[in-house]
Amino acid sequence: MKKLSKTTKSSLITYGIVVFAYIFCEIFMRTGHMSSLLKGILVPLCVYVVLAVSLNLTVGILGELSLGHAGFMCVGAFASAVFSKCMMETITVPTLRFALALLVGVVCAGVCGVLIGIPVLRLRGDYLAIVTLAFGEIIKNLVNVIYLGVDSNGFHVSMKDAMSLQMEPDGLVIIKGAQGITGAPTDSNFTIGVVLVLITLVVVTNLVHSRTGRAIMAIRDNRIAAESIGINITKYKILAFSISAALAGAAGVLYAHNLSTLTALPKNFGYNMSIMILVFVVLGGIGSIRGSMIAAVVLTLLPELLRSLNEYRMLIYAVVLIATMIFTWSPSAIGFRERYSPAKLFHKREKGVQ
Amino acid sequence: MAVLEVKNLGISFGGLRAVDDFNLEVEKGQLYGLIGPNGAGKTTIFNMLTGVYKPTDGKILLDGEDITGKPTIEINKEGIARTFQNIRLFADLTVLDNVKAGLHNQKEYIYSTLTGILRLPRYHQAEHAMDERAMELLKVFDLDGEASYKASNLPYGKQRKLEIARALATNPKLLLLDEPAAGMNPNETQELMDTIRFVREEFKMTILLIEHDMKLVAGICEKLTVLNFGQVLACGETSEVLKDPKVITAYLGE
Amino acid sequence: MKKLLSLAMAGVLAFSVAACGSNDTPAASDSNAAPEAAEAEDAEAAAPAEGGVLKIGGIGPTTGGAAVYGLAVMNAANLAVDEINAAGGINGMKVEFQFEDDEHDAEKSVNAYNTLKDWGMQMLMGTVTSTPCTAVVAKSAGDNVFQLTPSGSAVESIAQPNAFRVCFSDPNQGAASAQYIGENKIATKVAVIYDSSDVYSTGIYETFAAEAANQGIEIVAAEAFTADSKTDFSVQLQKANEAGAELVFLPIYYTEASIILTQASTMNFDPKFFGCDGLDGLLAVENFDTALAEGVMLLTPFAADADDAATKSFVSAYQEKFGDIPNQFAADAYDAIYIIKAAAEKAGITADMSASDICEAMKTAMTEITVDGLTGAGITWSADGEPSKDPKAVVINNGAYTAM
Amino acid sequence: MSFVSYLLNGISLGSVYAIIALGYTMVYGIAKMLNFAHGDVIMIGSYVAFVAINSMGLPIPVAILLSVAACTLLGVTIERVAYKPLRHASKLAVLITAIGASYFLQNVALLIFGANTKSFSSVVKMQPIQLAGGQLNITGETIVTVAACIVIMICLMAFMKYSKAGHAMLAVSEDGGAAQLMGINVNGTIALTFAIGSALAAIAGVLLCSAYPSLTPYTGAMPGIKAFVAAVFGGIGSIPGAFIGGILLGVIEILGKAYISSQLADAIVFAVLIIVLVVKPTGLLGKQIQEKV
Repeated sequence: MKKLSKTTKSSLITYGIVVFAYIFCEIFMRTGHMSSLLKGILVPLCVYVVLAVSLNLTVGILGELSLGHAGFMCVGAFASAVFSKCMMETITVPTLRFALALLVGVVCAGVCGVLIGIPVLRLRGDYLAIVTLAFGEIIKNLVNVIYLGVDSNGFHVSMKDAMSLQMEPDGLVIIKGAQGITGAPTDSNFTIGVVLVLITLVVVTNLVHSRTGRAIMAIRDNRIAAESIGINITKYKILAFSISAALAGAAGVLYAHNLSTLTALPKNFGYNMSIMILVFVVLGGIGSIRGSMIAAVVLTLLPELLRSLNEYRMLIYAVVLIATMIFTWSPSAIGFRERYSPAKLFHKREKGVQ
Repeated sequence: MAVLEVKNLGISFGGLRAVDDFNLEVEKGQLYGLIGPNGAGKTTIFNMLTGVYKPTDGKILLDGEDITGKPTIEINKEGIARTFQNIRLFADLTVLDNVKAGLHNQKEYIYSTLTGILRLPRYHQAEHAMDERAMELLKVFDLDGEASYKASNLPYGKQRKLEIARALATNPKLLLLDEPAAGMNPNETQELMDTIRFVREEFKMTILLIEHDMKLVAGICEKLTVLNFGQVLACGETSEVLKDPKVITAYLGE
Repeated sequence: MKKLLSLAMAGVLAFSVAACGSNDTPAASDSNAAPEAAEAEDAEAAAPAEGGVLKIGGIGPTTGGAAVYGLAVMNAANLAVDEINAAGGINGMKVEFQFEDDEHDAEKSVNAYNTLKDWGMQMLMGTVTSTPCTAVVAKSAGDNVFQLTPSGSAVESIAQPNAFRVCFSDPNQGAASAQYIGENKIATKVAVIYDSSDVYSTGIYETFAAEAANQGIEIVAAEAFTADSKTDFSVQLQKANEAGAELVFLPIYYTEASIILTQASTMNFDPKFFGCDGLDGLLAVENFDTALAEGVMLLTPFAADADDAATKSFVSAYQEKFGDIPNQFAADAYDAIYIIKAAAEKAGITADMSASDICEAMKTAMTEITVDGLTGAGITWSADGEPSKDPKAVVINNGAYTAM
Repeated sequence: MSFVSYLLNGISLGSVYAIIALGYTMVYGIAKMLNFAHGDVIMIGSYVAFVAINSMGLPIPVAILLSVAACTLLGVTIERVAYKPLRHASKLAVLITAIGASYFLQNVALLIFGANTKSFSSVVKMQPIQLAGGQLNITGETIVTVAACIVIMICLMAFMKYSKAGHAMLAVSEDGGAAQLMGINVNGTIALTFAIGSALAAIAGVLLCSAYPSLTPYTGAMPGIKAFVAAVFGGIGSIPGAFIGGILLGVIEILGKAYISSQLADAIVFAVLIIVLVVKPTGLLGKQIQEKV
């Protein structure tokens, strides 16, 4: 029973950090003490936190390496942006419109998660990783060639160019291939972002500490044993994968409604982004929800804070990445840390018990 | 009536006949031993019984129902649970969660994923009941004190016990133990024998075990089947089988 | 590990709070910030210089795959700013220019914009690439900050009233190319090779295709490539060849074009090539065999080897300072700074004006000025931000641009 | 006829992928890590050759040797500094470090060589072969790349089969711990693998840029990923698999562009990869690993 309260306490601390950070930011914002940069980056921070936490579900909890997480984000972003752009006139309450767009994005990404999960999850290890990467790239590639328009005759889709949509003159091109979607309403804000972060945290932590979560982690730890006690491997793998995808879709919705333009570039929806999210997860500690969250915040802010270094910025970023990895994972560094860690002094007794 | 009935079971891997014409009958409540030299095909039989391998021929009946070739999950639901030769615990889960994972398919504890995420009343009720049941099982194996430890932090002997506890949590009709005493010292083995006996009494369990430790086999098994090169060498009451010259030759060489 | 991260997190927070606490933005800050106070602070900051300091920000990719464009803009803008400061500044104000990296990403671009706002930017020269530009324009319009993009060519990039551009718009280029080819009867059977994952390229291609129909040009092949498969162009070229194209239209950048020209030469495919301003820079590619580019036609506002004094002095100054031959992006940026100077002088901008006031004044002034720049003579602007200048068609002869 | 021509183009592109994939697969087979920085080592190799030929005016063979030496040194250094400390850490940690190394190399190249495209002059001075009255055209680069690829593949296979170091590599690849117990210098073997893999990267870089002559700090990134896909396609860790995977990938990419859609070329390549892996989960020539119960 002591253990139960321990996990509950841990998740409450995580929620507490988020709420505290929110209040902190709001106070600074209201009193005008927050820099424009920080104000502008608050929503992206929420996006990355949601992404990192959702990927941790796949990588940390399910134990499968996914390099295509940005693909689901892309699906969520585009599906919801199309919805919002179509509904711009019909629904005029931004929050309601965003909520519905969120639903659309989450469902689309979740369905993609299921469809992709079925073939992908039969594979193992690096093969699975490369196939998720492949799916991510396919999604990006497809989104780049889709032209979608709407006019009085309904929707028109083309994979070639805007001319071949053959629309009536009153038509509106919604997705213009590589030019993406412009002019979708920017309905998201920091409060919505934080709410979404909290929802994500609640979903993931509650899932992990439930019957389903146990089954998923059992599969991660030992597939054969899990099967032997009657756990349906395929079902739970796909479940975890698609929940992770759906949450990434939610992040995509937030992303799409933050800026007035949405395009699928290698930078934002390609494997680079997938890897970026993976970096958050690994740096924050695989399986640690709070770690992912903090790592996402720190690593998103880092390049911005390094701006004064100008052209050396990304170089330093790369060095920091390598150095942190070695510092946190290398056996000799771990030994060094344990010997000299101030935390050790406080936790000596606790360790002794185990 | 026999809980487990195996008729003419056989499997080939490519050209290799790993198990041939294997027959077995285990009565309810029996403690049955399956022994034989290394490579005789014992674990292969376990793997066929639990659906890891599909037999090439023959039939497996559990309580009279044909379960031949069914997937592992179904067979577990039908009522066969097992442990593994090389321990397969959920290493990063706590001891308690290992057992709770075993309770996964027990009707009284089932709730949906959504219930879990939303923490509906059913979640709390089921989790509470699960905790109680799991602690009960852990107590049987004297593991209740270590309930919150990570499974991989347990000492070896306790890990083997935890594996049995987890298998029992699935509420099986038949428990398969694959070399439960492997790697244990004599004291631990003795303790294990007591536990196995206790499990049989307490849970009215039917147990089929593979073992190399003759002291354990002779100490607790009522019946034995001896396997050599994939074929049944001898079968019958423990004391008689162990005296069988064929068995002695197979074990000690000519 | 968690502790480590928490520490880092605390550090970052403390850092950022300290940073924002110390320089609360004078220009274009929140609507509730007192304007008087902001102005006072601004004037105070400007006190040292005689006529004050005008802070111009710039945004573009200086790292990542599009770095070549951003770096060119940054370098050329710095060059122009140095020249202006050496010559006494704008209205007696010293110009301070700060350039921020956006990695060719919309979100990073907005971050860069906000960083510049914190720095106290009064006008924005950027952003370099189209998609980030569209995102930033939405923000700068909200803050009412004057924005002049040197090279953001998508229609949406200057959709707001506060935004102007130096380069041609994509539709403008596509249509102009089709008209030029049609009117001069250069070819009737045309193949297009374009980058279907790029905003600039697809934008030009689409208007080109639409206008081609009016010009009696038949598009016999429209072949795409993407950012992820731009190593080999043999298929696209072969298809163009088989379709009997007399001319291949290349609405793409010169990096890919240099491979296309090489591959076309090895496969003995020798059509006419026609490109837009993205092709400019081809001749400056280090070690490029210019014989391959012989006969390539392009619509470009700028030619690095032009004979006029302005271009000559710009090119030599740029080369001396940065080692490269400037491309059209650099020329656009150089012009942009001088355009800002002209408009600011016209509008009578002073250093103590708020960004919003500057924006209002500049918006009017932009439509009133006429600028002779590197990228065109007598350029004027309409209120929607589009420049009016004639595209110059050039053909590459003996490794140099020749007017057509 | 156009089909044959497409096929030749496909083989030409595929042979470049194959030669990169050989280096990838070597490193994966022994060190069991996805070396994401491999593509960027290729890029550095190309720059070294470029500078050697164009700025220092060295003869081509010397330039190639210089590039090979530089890449070998670079590969071993990266291994020593970034990967070795993480030998026993989570695979993911090494993956992230490799990505860090990749960013690092890209940005170093950006700072040193600038962002401007450089046109690489081909090191192959062979005239193209014209067949069927000039309708088919096989470039010298294609012939040299394919030949180099086959020679390297055979050499690597012979090296693995007959040399002592090759045996050590096989042993380390099967079971590093056991190999160590048998007295094999595991660290040395892995370092040697990186040396060979990076030397191959230099050759791959020179050939890549000879065939497709534009060089930027990001030249290596996408071919690197494609080659990685090729290696997985053929069964990662398998040397002939990398060759076959590379060639097939090139051919599929070109034929997909030619006959299906040039916009969807990437999607087609990746879709074929997925289909292959779903049917054959360890790639074309990969070893099937059965987990023992």
